[in-house]
Amino acid sequence: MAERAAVVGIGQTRYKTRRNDVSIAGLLREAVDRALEDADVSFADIDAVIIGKAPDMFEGVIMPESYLADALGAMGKPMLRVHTAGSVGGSTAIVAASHVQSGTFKRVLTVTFEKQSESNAMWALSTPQPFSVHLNAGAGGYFAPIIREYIRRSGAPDDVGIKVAVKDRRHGARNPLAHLQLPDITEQEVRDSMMLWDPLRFLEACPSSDGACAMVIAAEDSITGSKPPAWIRGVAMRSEPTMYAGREEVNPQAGRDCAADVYAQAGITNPRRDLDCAEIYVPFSWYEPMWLENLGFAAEGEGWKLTLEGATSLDAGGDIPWNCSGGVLSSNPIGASGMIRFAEAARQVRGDAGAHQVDGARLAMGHAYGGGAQFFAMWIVGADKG
Amino acid sequence: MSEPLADVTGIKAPVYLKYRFTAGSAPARFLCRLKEGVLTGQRCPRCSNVYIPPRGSCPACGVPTEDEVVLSDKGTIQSFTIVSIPIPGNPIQPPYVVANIVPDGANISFIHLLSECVNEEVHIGQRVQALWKPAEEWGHAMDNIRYFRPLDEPDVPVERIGKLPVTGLEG
Amino acid sequence: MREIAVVAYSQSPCVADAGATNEVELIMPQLQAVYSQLGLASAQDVDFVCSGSCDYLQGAAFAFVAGVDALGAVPPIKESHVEMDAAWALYEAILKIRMGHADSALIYGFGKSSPGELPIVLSQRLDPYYLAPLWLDTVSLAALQARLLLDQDLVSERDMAAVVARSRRNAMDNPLAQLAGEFSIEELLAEEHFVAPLRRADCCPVSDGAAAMVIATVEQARAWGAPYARITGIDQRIENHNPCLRDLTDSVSTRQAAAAAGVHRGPVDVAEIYAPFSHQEILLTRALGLDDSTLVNPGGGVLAGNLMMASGLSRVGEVFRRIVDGKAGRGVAHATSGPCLQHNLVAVLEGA
Amino acid sequence: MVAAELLSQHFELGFTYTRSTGPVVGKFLTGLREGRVYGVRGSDGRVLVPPAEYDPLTGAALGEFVEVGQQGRLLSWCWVSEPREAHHLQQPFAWAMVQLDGADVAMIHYLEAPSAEAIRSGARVGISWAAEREGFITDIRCFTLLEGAAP
Repeated sequence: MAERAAVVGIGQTRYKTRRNDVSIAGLLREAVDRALEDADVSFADIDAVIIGKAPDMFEGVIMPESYLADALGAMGKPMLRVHTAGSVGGSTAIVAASHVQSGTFKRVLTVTFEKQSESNAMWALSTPQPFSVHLNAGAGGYFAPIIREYIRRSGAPDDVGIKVAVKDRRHGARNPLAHLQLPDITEQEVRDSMMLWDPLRFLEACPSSDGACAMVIAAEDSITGSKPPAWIRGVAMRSEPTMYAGREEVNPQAGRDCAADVYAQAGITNPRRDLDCAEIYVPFSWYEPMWLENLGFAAEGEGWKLTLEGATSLDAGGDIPWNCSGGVLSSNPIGASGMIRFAEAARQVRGDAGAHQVDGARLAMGHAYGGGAQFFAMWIVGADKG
Repeated sequence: MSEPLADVTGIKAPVYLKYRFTAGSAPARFLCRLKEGVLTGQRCPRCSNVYIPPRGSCPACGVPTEDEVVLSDKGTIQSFTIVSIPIPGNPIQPPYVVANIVPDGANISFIHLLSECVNEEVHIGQRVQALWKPAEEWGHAMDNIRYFRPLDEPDVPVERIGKLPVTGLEG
Repeated sequence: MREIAVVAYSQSPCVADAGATNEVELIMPQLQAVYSQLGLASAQDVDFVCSGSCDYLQGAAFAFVAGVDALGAVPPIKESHVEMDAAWALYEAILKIRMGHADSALIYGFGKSSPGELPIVLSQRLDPYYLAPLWLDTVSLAALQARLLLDQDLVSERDMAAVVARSRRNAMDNPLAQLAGEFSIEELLAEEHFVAPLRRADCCPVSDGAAAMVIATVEQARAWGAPYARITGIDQRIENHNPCLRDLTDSVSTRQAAAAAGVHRGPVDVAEIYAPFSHQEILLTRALGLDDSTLVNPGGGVLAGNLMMASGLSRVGEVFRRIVDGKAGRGVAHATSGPCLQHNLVAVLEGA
Repeated sequence: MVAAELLSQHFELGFTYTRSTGPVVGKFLTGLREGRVYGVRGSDGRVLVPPAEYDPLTGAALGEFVEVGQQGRLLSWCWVSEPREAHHLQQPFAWAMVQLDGADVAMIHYLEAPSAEAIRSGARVGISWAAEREGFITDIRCFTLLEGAAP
């Protein structure tokens, strides 16, 4: 029933610790201008603007879509601001797509951003409130115990995380936009880096970045630009509560259900075989093997074997390269990180991924998650309409 | 003559907002019992699981939890991490162990500090007990429990973590 | 395009301070109310859930995450959130139904504004370089707008007092209202100014509370057997951020949204207008192109109680209620967001 | 169920954000530090003060700066008889919408005045500079009514 829609323009900023050369609006415009140029359209061709970011406390601007309306050429147009925690970049792309897939609009602009350098990410993610019943140990304090449980269950050797950390940084070195440029990183360096939240080392965790990512999504009769469109073949979101008795935290059901939904829409029965590559939200290295299982690329307890075999590595010629752009481990402007995954998947099927292109990629997946690994957003894009 | 100043490229913008926070009724009931040195959870009328700290609803069923349950201050480590970096606003000096602890009688874990332990020997399934501050220092706060410490009891098999009665393994 | 209807709605009372009721505890009763209107057990019985809220009202990041604990989201559900008034969550849900990914949706909005100083909190919604550092509060901003209307003889202080008197009187029949009573225009005009030219009565109160709604395709609505009102038009538009770059005596985006939503395609029996300040109700009534034949804010509107992040959704809900109660055949709901009516949404509802 | 007491506590949510301004906002703030006021020319030729980074009509990036006067006309105002704690003036004051000479749109800032009765729309006002200027919007301490402007 949904109208066919495609990504026809993609724009990203260079990701950096501190983009102190631009205002908040200027940061967004860098991505937006590139996306419009890529789609060969101007603001006049855009019917609606959909913006996403993580908590407003990062920049201390409340509901910043208000202030950003002028910079996004949104005057006289519909605008929507999405916030679904860390998955927001993915959700925003899906909400933007729904503007077109619903038959309501022909062409929409969507953009996500974070200018984390304006404050402190650790502070903004855990602002103090009285009567807090939980000890505050940072994001790693939440995720490291879950990783520990994964390692216990799967019996994975302790260098799996290290291998992911090296692989994604080497991928990132192929991507001139990536924040971390570490072409010569070694496993020993990762092993020797400071243990932050045991078993998570410094080099196994994502950086904190400034950046923005934008896309133009168009209806089938409104395709523009000289590059091939990336057809949206499936979109899905799932949420579950942060904590409930018996919750499967290592392999969350919301992720499994979301994947099953999006695969069914795209006609995928075996993701490892049917997909050519995937951009998966991996902010801590161990989440690669965990998500390989959660998303059905490997059987439960077997995900780490794919990583060790090099199946997810572009450099090793793996059959299912993950995060060819360098992933969240190489660039992490939180509110935009999910959309970067979605956009990078689209770049692959457009054949426009530069030095991190997977040869002949026709079908790719973008993935984002957030909160306590409880909010999921995924899409499948293809070179073919399907 | 002083040197000409460089153009302005950045500003410092203080954004400080004042709030008067009021704890929700379920958390308030929990905190009031905590002030008396008692850990309580709330039972879901639908699925019977016991939640600590209670937040006012069973997140799985979406219904209010009003039936209060007194829990043990003994519990089991569901998982843990050794934190080696300082956290803003957290005065504890690293490295320290933060554990997901399920108190006996509850079906969910909370995060608390683990101490008086050899960090390298902490493990999933390990039994622990709360070390409370002196009663005169108790307030409406989780840090009435200074930390948890290892208990000389056999480990709990993984499949039974989060499923023990208030009497622990004996029950 | 699929025809979509509002099938259930509930709103909490507007209270100045919800005290020891946290967000989950505010939301749950409203969810239970809409479930019971349709015979549903939980959010599992709808296809999509979307909410609206703002972290800075209560001063905690990820306020909406706690909201998920009210839903019974096990097994996992299809769910999304806008950092906006829940009227825009309704908008997102409508798109989801139109594209065929859902036949029904639960929408809720909540706000606990009492912990902070709301007009000052919302000053940080202004641009972060020129206006936010001045702490230009929302009441003062509205007062600057009111002065323009008064100076240009587009509104008089008496007109404004008349809006307040009618709101308070209408609210006497509204058990959910925070401010109600019989006041004469003279009495109101005799009050001293608060932020001149505004008096306290010209400004909406700060309220805590929540609202919830269920929408569905008309087919699903019929299957549920509950009375419904069709959403025959909905549109939303934004304008420039800087209030000085807009004509503050008009609401261009409201006019655009009203035209696109088809307000003028039929008679408007009732209009629920989100006007947090008395002069804005007059301005918005004009922008919506309404005349004396339309009953405006029969429950008192937000001048009688303003649930930040839920009031826009409530306007739609109030129109729904009057239609299914047989008191109106066709109605218009309006929601606003941003400094001095920057962003506006207009929906048209009609009987089955 | 045990009845619980109402547990309330004050807290402050705050951070001193470090904002980069970009060239347009930076030009304006640099001007303020020097005691000058710059606007920017929009696509329709209007001079916008403070300068907008992007055109309010077309969204185009703007960059043609125009210095404007330090006096102007009061387009709108409101009287704050009870300043809030966050406000920079703690005596009763006005908020002012002022169109500076040479500008085509107004800007909003504080207006210091002896009383509401001393103010009328259309009055002439001027900038009162802060004693120490650092390149921040508060380098303009406030506007004041110009001599003889009151009726």
